[in-house]
Amino acid sequence: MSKLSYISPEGLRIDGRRSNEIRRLNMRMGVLNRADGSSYYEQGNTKITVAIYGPHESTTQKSLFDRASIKCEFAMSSFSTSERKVKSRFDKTAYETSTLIKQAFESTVLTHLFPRSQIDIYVQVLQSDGGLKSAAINAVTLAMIDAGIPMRDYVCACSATFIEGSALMDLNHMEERSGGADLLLSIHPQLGGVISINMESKVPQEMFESVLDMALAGCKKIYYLLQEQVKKHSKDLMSNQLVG
Amino acid sequence: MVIQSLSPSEIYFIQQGVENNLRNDGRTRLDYRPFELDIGEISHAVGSSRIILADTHILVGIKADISAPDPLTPNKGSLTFSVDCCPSASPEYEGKGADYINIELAKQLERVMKDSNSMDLGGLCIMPGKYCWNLYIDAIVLDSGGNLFDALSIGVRAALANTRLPTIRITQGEYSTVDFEVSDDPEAMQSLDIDGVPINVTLTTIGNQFVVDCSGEEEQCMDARMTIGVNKRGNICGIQKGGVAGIDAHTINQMILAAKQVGSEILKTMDNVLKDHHIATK
Amino acid sequence: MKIDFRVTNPIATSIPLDYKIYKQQQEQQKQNEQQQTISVPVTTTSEPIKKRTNRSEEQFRQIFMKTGVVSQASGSAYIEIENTKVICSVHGPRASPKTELFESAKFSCELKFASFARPGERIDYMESAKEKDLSINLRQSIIGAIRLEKYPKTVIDVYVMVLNDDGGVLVAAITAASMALADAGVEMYDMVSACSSICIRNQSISNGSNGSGSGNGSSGAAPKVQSSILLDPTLQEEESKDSLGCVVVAKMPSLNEITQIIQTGELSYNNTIDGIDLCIDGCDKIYSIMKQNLISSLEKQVSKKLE
Amino acid sequence: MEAFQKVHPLEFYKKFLERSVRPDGRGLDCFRKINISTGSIMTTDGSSFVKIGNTSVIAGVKAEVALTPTQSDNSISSNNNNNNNKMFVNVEMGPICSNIFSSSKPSEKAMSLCSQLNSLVNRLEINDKELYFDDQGKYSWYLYIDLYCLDYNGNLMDACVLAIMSALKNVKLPKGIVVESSASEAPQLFKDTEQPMRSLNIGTYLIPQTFVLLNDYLLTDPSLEEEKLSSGTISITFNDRFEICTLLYTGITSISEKILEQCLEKTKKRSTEIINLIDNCCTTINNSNNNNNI
Amino acid sequence: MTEKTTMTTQYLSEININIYTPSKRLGLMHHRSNCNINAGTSMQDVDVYSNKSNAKEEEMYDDENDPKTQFARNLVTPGTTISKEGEYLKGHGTFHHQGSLIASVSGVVDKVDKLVSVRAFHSRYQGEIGDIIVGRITQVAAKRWKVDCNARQDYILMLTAINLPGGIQRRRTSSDELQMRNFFVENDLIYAEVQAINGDGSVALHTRNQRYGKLMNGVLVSVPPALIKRSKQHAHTLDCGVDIILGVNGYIWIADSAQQQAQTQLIQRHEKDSYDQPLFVPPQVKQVSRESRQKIARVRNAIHILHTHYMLIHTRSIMEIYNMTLNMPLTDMLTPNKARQIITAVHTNIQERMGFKDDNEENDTDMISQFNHDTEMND
Repeated sequence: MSKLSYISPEGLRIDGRRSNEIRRLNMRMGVLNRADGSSYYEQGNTKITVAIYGPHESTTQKSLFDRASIKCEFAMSSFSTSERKVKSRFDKTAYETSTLIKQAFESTVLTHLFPRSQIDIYVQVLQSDGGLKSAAINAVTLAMIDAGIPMRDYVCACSATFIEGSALMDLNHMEERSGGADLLLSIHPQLGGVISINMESKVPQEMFESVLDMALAGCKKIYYLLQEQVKKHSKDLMSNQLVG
Repeated sequence: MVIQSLSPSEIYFIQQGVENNLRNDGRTRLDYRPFELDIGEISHAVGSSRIILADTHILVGIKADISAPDPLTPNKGSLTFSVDCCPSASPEYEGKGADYINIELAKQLERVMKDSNSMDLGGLCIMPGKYCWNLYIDAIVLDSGGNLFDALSIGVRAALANTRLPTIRITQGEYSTVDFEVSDDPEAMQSLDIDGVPINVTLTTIGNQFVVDCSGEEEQCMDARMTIGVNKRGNICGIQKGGVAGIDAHTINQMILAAKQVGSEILKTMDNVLKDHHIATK
Repeated sequence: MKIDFRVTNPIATSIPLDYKIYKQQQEQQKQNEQQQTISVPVTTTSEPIKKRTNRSEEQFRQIFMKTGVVSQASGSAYIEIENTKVICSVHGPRASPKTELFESAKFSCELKFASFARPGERIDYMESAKEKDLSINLRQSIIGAIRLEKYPKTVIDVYVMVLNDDGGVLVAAITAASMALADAGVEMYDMVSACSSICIRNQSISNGSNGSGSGNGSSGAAPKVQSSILLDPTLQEEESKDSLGCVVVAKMPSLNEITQIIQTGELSYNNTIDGIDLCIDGCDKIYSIMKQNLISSLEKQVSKKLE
Repeated sequence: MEAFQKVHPLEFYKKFLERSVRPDGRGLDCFRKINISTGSIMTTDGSSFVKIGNTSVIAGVKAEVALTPTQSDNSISSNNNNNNNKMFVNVEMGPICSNIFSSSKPSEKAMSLCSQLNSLVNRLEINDKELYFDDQGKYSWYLYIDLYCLDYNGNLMDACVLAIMSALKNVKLPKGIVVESSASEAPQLFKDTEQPMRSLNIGTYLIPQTFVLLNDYLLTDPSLEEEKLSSGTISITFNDRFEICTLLYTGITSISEKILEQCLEKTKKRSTEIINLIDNCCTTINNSNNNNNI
Repeated sequence: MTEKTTMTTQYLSEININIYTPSKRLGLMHHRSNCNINAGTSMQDVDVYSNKSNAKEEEMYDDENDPKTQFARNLVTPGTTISKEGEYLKGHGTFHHQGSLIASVSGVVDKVDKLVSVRAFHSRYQGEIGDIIVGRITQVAAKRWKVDCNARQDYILMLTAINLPGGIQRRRTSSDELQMRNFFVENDLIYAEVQAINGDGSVALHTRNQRYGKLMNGVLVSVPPALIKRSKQHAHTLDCGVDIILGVNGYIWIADSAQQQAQTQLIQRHEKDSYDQPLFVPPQVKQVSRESRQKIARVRNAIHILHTHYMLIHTRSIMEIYNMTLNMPLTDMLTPNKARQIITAVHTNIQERMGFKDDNEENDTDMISQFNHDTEMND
């Protein structure tokens, strides 16, 4: 591939964003009728819908006697990527993302309140333009809140990388394929705890600090937007009752 | 909530309701629930549509690529259908659960849309024998509230209406190689003629009456189901019966007549909606 | 993943075409050589329908049936409709591996084509969508006739193998399956007989454009095409370009209930209804043949036991 | 009587074997009724249906054309030597023939049988000229032999070998025409349907025979029950010059040469009978022969 | 059979199909969605947020007296700390973390002197002793039935907790255990009360009362439990002649009152004398006339409209919509924009009534005052 410069001299990226900006977010809650909680999450061109069933009677035997068990399934629709490839739900990347989501929410949801019950999370990717893992985690957070499942705090995730000497936030597909260091950070914004850090490629020590800070700032920004959306959604719900 | 399974008395109540032509939600036997249709929502796809029929929520995306045509039909493009009931529709579709339903839905669509040569596949051919368009029509069932067959076919027809294929110019290169350029300016887009594309009308027998567009709970007390493809010219483009019970010959003729009637009604209303969408998105 | 032990040929092989047809196409191409700028490679175009020599439009092909052909199966049947040969074996109500209680038996069907079954290139082994679709339709047609609640917590498996496909595969499979179930002694409301019919556009009237003729957008008006309805089509008739549409009907004759209707292709309302009526009385005829065969097979088995 | 057979099958059999007779009335050395019919499948170039007692197998041969591998390819091709594997055998034992097989995973019996038959089929001395598509031999025929077991009641090996022999005898190959069209496109291959079809003459006959050891009695042509109770199976295939093509022994107990000698003798004795069996089934060669004695 | 032919041909003519643009716009297509802040080209990012990246606990900037802000102050989302010191008691939807009380669900904060709890909008039902609920039997286990009540896990109905037919009181023998199936079978609907909540969170129900038991010949509608207001009486007979049971767990049962009375009398007569034979309900008792079916359908659609617009469901709100749509054909209530018109009309009615303040509501509080905490608690 010809040496595509990821950052133009004035500091703008390929899609016109500056290095510390996230893609446009567009979210809705309560999209599906039959699910207990559902959300539609759009970050740039990555579009995801999440449905949550639960906590309900656990069907399989692996129900835990003292807390709820969380099951997650991640599926990509065949028209999600540019070239059409039928991806079954059982390939490696799908499993990897679903376990990541499962672990993130096992530490967040107050599962001890529902012994011997089960929470099912179903993530469906409608269109993918990079940043799938972080978008999925944010979408599941919204769906959990819509389902009224008690949680310690939001789970906000953001990806960051280090290309051509500067740290960039919230990567799209092309930046992800650029081969730079790809870091995914998910945190509890208010309690301040870090839930998971995934970094695949090697990065010098000092660079790591700046990439981490960029990811942290990204998560905070996303948290602010998520909260904004939840408040707006709650106000809509209550508006009928309030105005009376 | 797990798929509602009904108690015998509820099933009896619904059957009585269908008997004197007043269903639980007030509809008569041949009434369709109001549904919402939106087209052109997925930017990656050449054509897409979204249909919400009460609780059923389906998203259809069409992608296209160019390849050598099937040697048996050198001057025709190809259509491939695939349906994916994702578990968000109901926990039952998790893991392998949805395989049979997906195949049945996809095969029914193929039988109605493809075998009845409703689409002029010749239009999809760029150069007979050498290059033609292959359309991959993928549907996702996000939420299932009964009557998947009809909603799917309406969604696919709307998505086909919304399809815009870049025009291709063929230039005769030297020593008989052929090169062609893809022009992607939005104006010179080639759209498909969906006039002949049929839609499904599913009639379900409950007791000894038959109903159209049955909801999730009515499907629980279904004896038999007949899905009939109808196109604008009033021809029958594909019939498939489902469900356990049998149907006697006389009812079948009536069902086909009713399907023709309801089908043409839906097609008429659908085409005006597509026209305004077309004007809106111009 | 299925480990594929099959012995495969590294060199890609293909089927030689018929020289006679090739010669005719060469002459035809020479006449209209001028307009044709890009040469169209010679392909196997399906020839128009040959008039039926041995039987009239409403007549069946010659049918041969035999039950009890597979000793290991609890019930089996072999059926030959002229050149369509199908063998079916039923592994009767047997314990189901799954433990949870279900009051009625689970019924599963599987249909497979032998790799030499169809003309043309050998089908390599793979679970094709066509086979799955036929299995679903087969199960749909038969399940209505079996008294499933008589066999709680059991599984009834029907396996059908198509040895030679010359049209009407689903019809042969349904008839063979219901004969095999009867042979296995499974309680049934009635045997299911099936029949197929096809609607052909008569050559003389058709205005040459394939597809549904001239009906352009005039909703409701059937295309002005003279068509006739043939019973029990062969593969050549089914796949010819003159065929407008095909109807398969499966029926329980004594209860007069239709358990399955499949119609493909684009037919006007009257053609569809005529096709269905033709199939319905076709089913009754086949039903009587099935009964005779079943009785004669049972007699043979009883007499063999007495010796 | 059935109860005793079900509860103690081995003693039940011992009682019979002492009087050198089998429960179904056959002697130790006599065979089940064999009948072979050919040409029943229209869409194949050659087919056969073999029924030994209750075991029945159907074989179909499809011939396809491709470039003849030149000498250079020949050297690297795998061990089987003559007519550099132009014939490919596949065996399918689906749930049709008995409930012990499932449609998903192929059974080991089918796999072992498939490899044995593949090596066996290359023992037939069919010289390359027979399989030439056109006169210069630039293209040649490749035969795909597919065997489907329709009823598994023991002694499948014999049934398969007989099925292959009769199917190959029934093969009809048309005369080939190669049309060299314009330089760029590959030459097109046609079959000349006017000229009569020529059949394949096969160098030798394969005479299969399977024995079973049941507590030191030697039984020929075992049924499924006998196979299950046996402690070892011996299967031998001769060609018509009594050279041994394959000799297989699988079993838990070891066997002495004496028993092997016995088996070889018995097979020799019976070979003439099998040869004319294969011949007379193929002499009634007429395409419309679809006798239905399945 | 002839009756059927006339039926179908007669109304084939007036089939009306109506298609709308979706009310819940997903806005998948980027630039056309109208809900984002500044409409720009799809790739241009919303940078209005970037400079607020260090938003601390931001203040509510609305003015004080507008009821919306007064309510908005109570709105919390998971993770927001409700009180720093720790003198409050932890109720539902909250948890302690390093001494401060933090909300775990997004909803409205209810402070009752020391007890703080947060009520979520959508959430599964949490059983409390004495709650009247409608449930569906999912499984017949040893000496108990498992009942699905839209709750976190299936509730348990013990064999000992039901009335034996004929009202006799005796210990349950093993023969009762064998005939459990002729009391309740899978998928049966029952009307029961929460008896006890055990230590491990599982909840026991009981039907030890003449009114409770199996529900037959009616329609079930399920709504989020938060929409059902907890009140003393849950089984009502609406003045339009329809019986309705507002289960606290969100399952609502609708049936025709005349038919239900005839049915209960028949069951009582059966209980008295022939309680050993199985109960047989003759068809004419099961019969529901067409008019009552229309009433039931109208009530069902009214509840559906209240549910989609997330309004509290109780007898008065249902009857409000019922009377308003009397002249409207039933199918119109299903169409989204007609439903919106009905809701706005309902709002204007309440507005006027609120303005006069003349009505002396019976103990059933009207919708607005319901939100100041003191009245709701003493319900």
